[in-house]
Amino acid sequence: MSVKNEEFRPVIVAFCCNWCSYAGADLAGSSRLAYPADVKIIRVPCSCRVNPMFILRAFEKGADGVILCGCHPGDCHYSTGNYYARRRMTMLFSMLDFIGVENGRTRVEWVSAAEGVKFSETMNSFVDKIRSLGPNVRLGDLRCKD
Amino acid sequence: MTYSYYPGCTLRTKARDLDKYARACAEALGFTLEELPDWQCCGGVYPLGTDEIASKLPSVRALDAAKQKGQDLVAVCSACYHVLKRVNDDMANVEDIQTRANNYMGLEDPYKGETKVLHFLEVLRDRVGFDELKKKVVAPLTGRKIGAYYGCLLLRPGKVMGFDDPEDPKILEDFIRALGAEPVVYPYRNECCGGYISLKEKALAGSMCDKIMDSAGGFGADCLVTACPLCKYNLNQSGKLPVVYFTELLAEALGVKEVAL
Amino acid sequence: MNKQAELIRQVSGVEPLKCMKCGKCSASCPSYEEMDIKPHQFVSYVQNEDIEALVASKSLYKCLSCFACIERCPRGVKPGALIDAARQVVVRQRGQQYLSADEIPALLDDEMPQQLLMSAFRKYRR
Amino acid sequence: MQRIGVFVCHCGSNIAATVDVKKVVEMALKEQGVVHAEDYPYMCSEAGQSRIGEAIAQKKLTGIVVCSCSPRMHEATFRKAAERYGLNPYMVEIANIREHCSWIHKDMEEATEKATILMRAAVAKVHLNAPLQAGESKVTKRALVIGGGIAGIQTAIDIADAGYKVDIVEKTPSIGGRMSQLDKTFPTLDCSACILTPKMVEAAAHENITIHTYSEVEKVSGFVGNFTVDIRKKARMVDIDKCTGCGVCQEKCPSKKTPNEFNRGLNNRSAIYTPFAQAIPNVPVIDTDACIKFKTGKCGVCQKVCQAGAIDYTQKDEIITENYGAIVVATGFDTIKLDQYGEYAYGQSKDVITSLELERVMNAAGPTKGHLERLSDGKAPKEIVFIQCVGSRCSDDRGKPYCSKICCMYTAKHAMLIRDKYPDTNVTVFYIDVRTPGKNFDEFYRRAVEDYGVNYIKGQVGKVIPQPDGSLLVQGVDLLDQKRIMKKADMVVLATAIEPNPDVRKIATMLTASIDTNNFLTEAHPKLRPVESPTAGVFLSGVCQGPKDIPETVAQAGAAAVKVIGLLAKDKLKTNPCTAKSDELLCNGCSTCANVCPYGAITYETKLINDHGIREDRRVAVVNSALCQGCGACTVACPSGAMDLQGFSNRQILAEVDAICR
Repeated sequence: MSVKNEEFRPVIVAFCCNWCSYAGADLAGSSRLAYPADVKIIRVPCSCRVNPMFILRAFEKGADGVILCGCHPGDCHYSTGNYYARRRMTMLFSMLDFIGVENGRTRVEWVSAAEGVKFSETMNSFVDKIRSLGPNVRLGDLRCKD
Repeated sequence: MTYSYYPGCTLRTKARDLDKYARACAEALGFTLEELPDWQCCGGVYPLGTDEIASKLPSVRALDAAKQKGQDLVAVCSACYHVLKRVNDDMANVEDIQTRANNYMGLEDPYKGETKVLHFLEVLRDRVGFDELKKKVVAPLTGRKIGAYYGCLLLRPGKVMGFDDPEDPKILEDFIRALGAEPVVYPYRNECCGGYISLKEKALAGSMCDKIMDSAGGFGADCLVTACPLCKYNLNQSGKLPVVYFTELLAEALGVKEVAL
Repeated sequence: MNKQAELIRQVSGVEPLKCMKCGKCSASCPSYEEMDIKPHQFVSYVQNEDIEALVASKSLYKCLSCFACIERCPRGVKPGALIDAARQVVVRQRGQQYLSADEIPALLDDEMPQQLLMSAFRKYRR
Repeated sequence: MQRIGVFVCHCGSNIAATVDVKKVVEMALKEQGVVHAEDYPYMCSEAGQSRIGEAIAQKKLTGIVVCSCSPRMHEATFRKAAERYGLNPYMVEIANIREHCSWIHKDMEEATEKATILMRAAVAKVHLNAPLQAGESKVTKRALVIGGGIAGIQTAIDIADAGYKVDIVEKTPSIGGRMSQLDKTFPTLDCSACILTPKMVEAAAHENITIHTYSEVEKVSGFVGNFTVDIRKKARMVDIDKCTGCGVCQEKCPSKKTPNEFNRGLNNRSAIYTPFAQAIPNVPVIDTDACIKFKTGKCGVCQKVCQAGAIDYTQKDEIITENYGAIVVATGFDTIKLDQYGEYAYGQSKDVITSLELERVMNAAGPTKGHLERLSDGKAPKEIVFIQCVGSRCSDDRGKPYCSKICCMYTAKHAMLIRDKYPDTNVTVFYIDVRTPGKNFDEFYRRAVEDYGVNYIKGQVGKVIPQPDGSLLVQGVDLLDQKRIMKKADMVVLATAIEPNPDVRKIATMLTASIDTNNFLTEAHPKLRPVESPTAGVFLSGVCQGPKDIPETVAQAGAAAVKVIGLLAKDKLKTNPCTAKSDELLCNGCSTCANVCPYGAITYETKLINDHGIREDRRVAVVNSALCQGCGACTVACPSGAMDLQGFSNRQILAEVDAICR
C-alpha cells in the first residue's frame, strides 16, 4: 500500500486461551515461525474469559486491532467456552461495525496447540490487514494520547 | 431449462456430428442449448503459464456472456470444457489472473467466476438424471459392449475439474448403462491418447492409442465412446476398434439420429 | 538466482523444494521412454538451476500435458507445469518455435480436427 | 502498594541474542512499584532461583515478574521457588519473552521493545495479584482405559499390578485390537497371537481389572482425580454368565452374509458371532442389523440350539456410571480408505489388497486358512508386488502428511515370510525410502534382501493396470537406473497409511483433550511429557498419540501406567486456586452464571447481606471452588459484574491491556 502504511506500526492485542492458542503461539515460537512484533499476547484461561469490555478498552487505549484465539469448536478444554466466545464476539463485532470500527480490526480464530504454522500465518495476515486499514482513529480516546 | 452453449471450433467443422446430435438430444430430453453469439475459440489447450492472460480471454468472454444471461454454460467438446472450467477456476480463485483479465476486458461488472460450467454429460447426470434418461430411451442399445474412453481433459486435474473420480471414473459407464448397453471397464480409459502431439509425433501417439485399444478390446469392448474430437481422431488412426461420439450413441438410443442429420 | 530458473518457477507456479523425489510423476508418464530428461528430473534440474540442459531437452516436445503427473503427485509439485514453463521459455524466444508455418501443409490430413492444430500452435509457438 | 522484583533471563543466548536484557532491566526499574530488577543467564537454574530468594528477602518483595520462557514451561518452577522463599506462589507472573519474542523476531531493537512491553504488562498484572491458597480434592483410586488393544491391555495390567483397580472399555466384542489381526510380528517373526493371547488372558483373569467389551464411553464429566464416566454396555443378546462359548449358535445361524470385520471383509460371518477364536470374553454377540430374528421376527435358531439358554433377545443397552481418578486413551488406529487412490486399482481388482488384509490372508484363521492365494481365483501368486507409502507422506488431501512408520518393517516381514514359505514366488517392493530406525530393524530389512532375495526397486508406482488375463501390470520406474518398469504381478499389496481410530475425535471432545490436525491426540509436551494429555488426568497410550509399532506401543503403555499410578498413589490433589468468586454485594441472584457453568460449580444460597448498613436476606451465587475449573465463562456472562476470576481478574487483564496499548 502507501508509504504511510509501511511506517505505521500498529498496536495489536491478541487474547489467547491457555490450552490451545497460547500453546500454538509457543509452538510457533519454538519452531521459529516469525510474525510481526506488533502482536502482543495476553494469556487467558479460555476464550470465554474475554469480556467484550477488554476489547473496547484496548481500542480505547489505542490498539489498532484485537484478535481472539481459542480452541477449535468441539476441542475446548472447558467443553463449551469457545462457543460462548464466538457468540459474544459476533454480537460485539456487529456493534463495533455499527459504530464505525471496521470489521477487519477484530477477528476470532481457532488455533490448536499443534498449529504453530497456523498461528504464525494468522498473525501475519492479521497484521497485514491492520496495516492496510491504517491507525484506529474511530475509538481511540484522544485523551489517552501523549 | 435453457443453457448457454459453447460449441467450439471443431464442432463447427470436423466434428459437426458431435454438435448436431447434442442439440437434437437436448431437445428430446427437454432442455435447450442456446449458442452464445460471437464465441471465440478456446485455444484447444489450457494455458498453464501463470503469466498468460491474453490466451485466457476468449474463455472469459464466453463465461461472462453466460453470466449476463444468467445461464449455466454447457460444452460438449472435452477440450473446450477443460479450458472453460480451468479459466473459470482461475477467475474465481487466482487473484492475479482475475485482476489482470478484468483489466483487459474493462467490464463494468468484473467477472469473478460466477458462471457454472457444465459438460453435456454432467447435465445428463446431475440435471436430467440417468434414471430419467433411461426412461426416455426408445431404442435401447441392448447387447452392445461399449468401452468408455475418458482421456485426460474431462478428468484432470481432478480438484479443478470436479467432473468425476479422476482415477476411477464412472459417469460414462452409467451413461452407457442408461442407454441399455453394457459398459466395459478397462484400465486405460483415463490414459492419454497422445493429444496434440500427434501432429508431429504420429508414432508416439499411435503407440498410446494402440495400448488403449488393446486394453479395451482385451476386456471385450466392441467399440469406444468419447466426447473429444481429438481423442476420436487419434484413436481412429490406430483403428483397432470403431470410435463414436457419446452424443451419437445418445441420439441413436433416443431415436433422434435421423432427425438430427 | 539464475534468471531463467526464476522465470520457469514463476511461469509454472511450481515450488521444486516440495518434491520428495518419489518418482511417481515419471512412473505415471506415458511419454517416459521418449524423454531424455525424465519428469522427476525436471524438478531437480530447476532446483539446481541447470537450465541450459533443460531448454535443450527433447522432453519439452514429448510431454502430452495429460496431467497424470500433476494428478498423482503426492506433494502437489506439478512437474507437468514445470515442463510446460520450460517449453514456454524456449518458444517465446525469437526463432525458437517448434512448429513453422512451412511444415504445416505436409502434416495435415482430411480428418484432422481444428482442435489439433490450435493446440499444437499454442504449445509449439509463441 | 506492591514491591515488585523483575528477573530477566538470558536463557543462554536463546533470549539474550535477540533481546537486550540489560535494557529490559533498565526499563523495568522505571516502572512504578519495581524495587528490584536484574538479569541472569539461567533464571531457572538453582543459582538463578536463589537470586530470586535473596531479592525477596533483602528487598522485601511482595510480587515478582520473571521474564523468561513460556509459563507453560517454567511457571510452576518459579511459583515453587517463590513459595520456598516465603512468597505466595500466586504472586508470580511470567513475561514470555522467548517463545513470543526472541525466537520469532530477528531485529534486536524491535525484540527488546516488545520484551519491555511484555514485562510492563506482567508488572501491571502483578500489582493487582492477591495471594491465593490452593484447595485440595480427593483422588478416586480407579483408572479407566479406553480401548482394549495391546496398548490398553498393557496399561491396564501395569496399573492393576500396582494394586489399583482398572476398567477397560472396548468397543468391539473382544479385547485384542489390531494386534490380534496380525499373523507374525517384526523383527523376530514370532506369532502375534502367541504373544498377545497370554496378555489378554492375564488381563481377563486379573483381580483388579474389569473388562467391558462391546461397550463405549458415552459421557465424561469431572476433572483429574474425580472423573465420572457413563459407559454404554451394548446389548449382546447373549447372557455373558450363562454362555459356555461352545460356538454351536454360530454354526447354525442361517444369516451368514455379513462381511467379517475381523478378516477385513474378505469373507463373511454369521449374525451371531465372536470375532475370532481366542476372543475374550469368548461370548458371541448378535449383530441385530444382520439377524433374521431382529429383522423379521422369525428365526430364533440360536436360542433353540443353545444348551445353556444364554440367548436373550430382550436385552437392552445398559448405561453404567463409574468414578475414576485417571483416564487412559488407547483407541488405536485403522488403515485409511483407499477410495481416492484409483490408480492402484484397489476396489477394481480383488488381487490388490492392503497389508492388513494380507495379514489375514497369511493367517491360519483367515479367509484362506493361511494359504497365500489370490482372492479372485484362488490361485497361488507367483509374482507379488508391494507398494510402499500408499497415502503416507502425501501433502495433498488424498492421504496423510506423516510417515506411518510401521510399513517399511512389516513389508520386509511379509516379503520374508512369503519367500520363506513359497520360495518360487518372487517378491518386488517399490519404495521411496526404506526407513528402519529401531533395534535390529535394518538388519531385518537387509536379511529380506540378502538372504531372501527380495527385489527392492526405488520409485513410487504410477499405476496398477489390470490385464484381461486377470494379472496385474505394475507401471513404475527404477529411479536408480532411470528405467521404465512394467512388472507383471499376480497380486499387489498396498502399504496403506494408518490413521487414528475415527472414534477418537468424539472421545477427545468428551475428555476435552486436544487433538492435532491429523486427529492424533496431542501430548502435554512433545519431548518431556509424551504420554500425558494437556488435560490433567488424561493419559495417552499407543497409536492414538502417533504412529508406532508394537514394542514402542508397549513401552508407551507402561509409561502411561506409571503416570497413572503416580496420580492414584496420591490421596489428595492440590486444586487450581484460580477459581471464580462472586461479590455478594453486587450479585443480583439472576442465575445467568449458573446456566453457563460447564461444571455445575455455581449454586445459590440465601444469605444475610449487609449492603452498606442495610441488612437483608438475598439470593446470591456461591462458587464451589472444588468444582470450579476456572474457565471464566461466568465472569463475562454476569450482568451485574459480580463474578470475577481469581488470578485472571477483570482488573488484572485490563491492566495488561493498558500496559500493552500504552
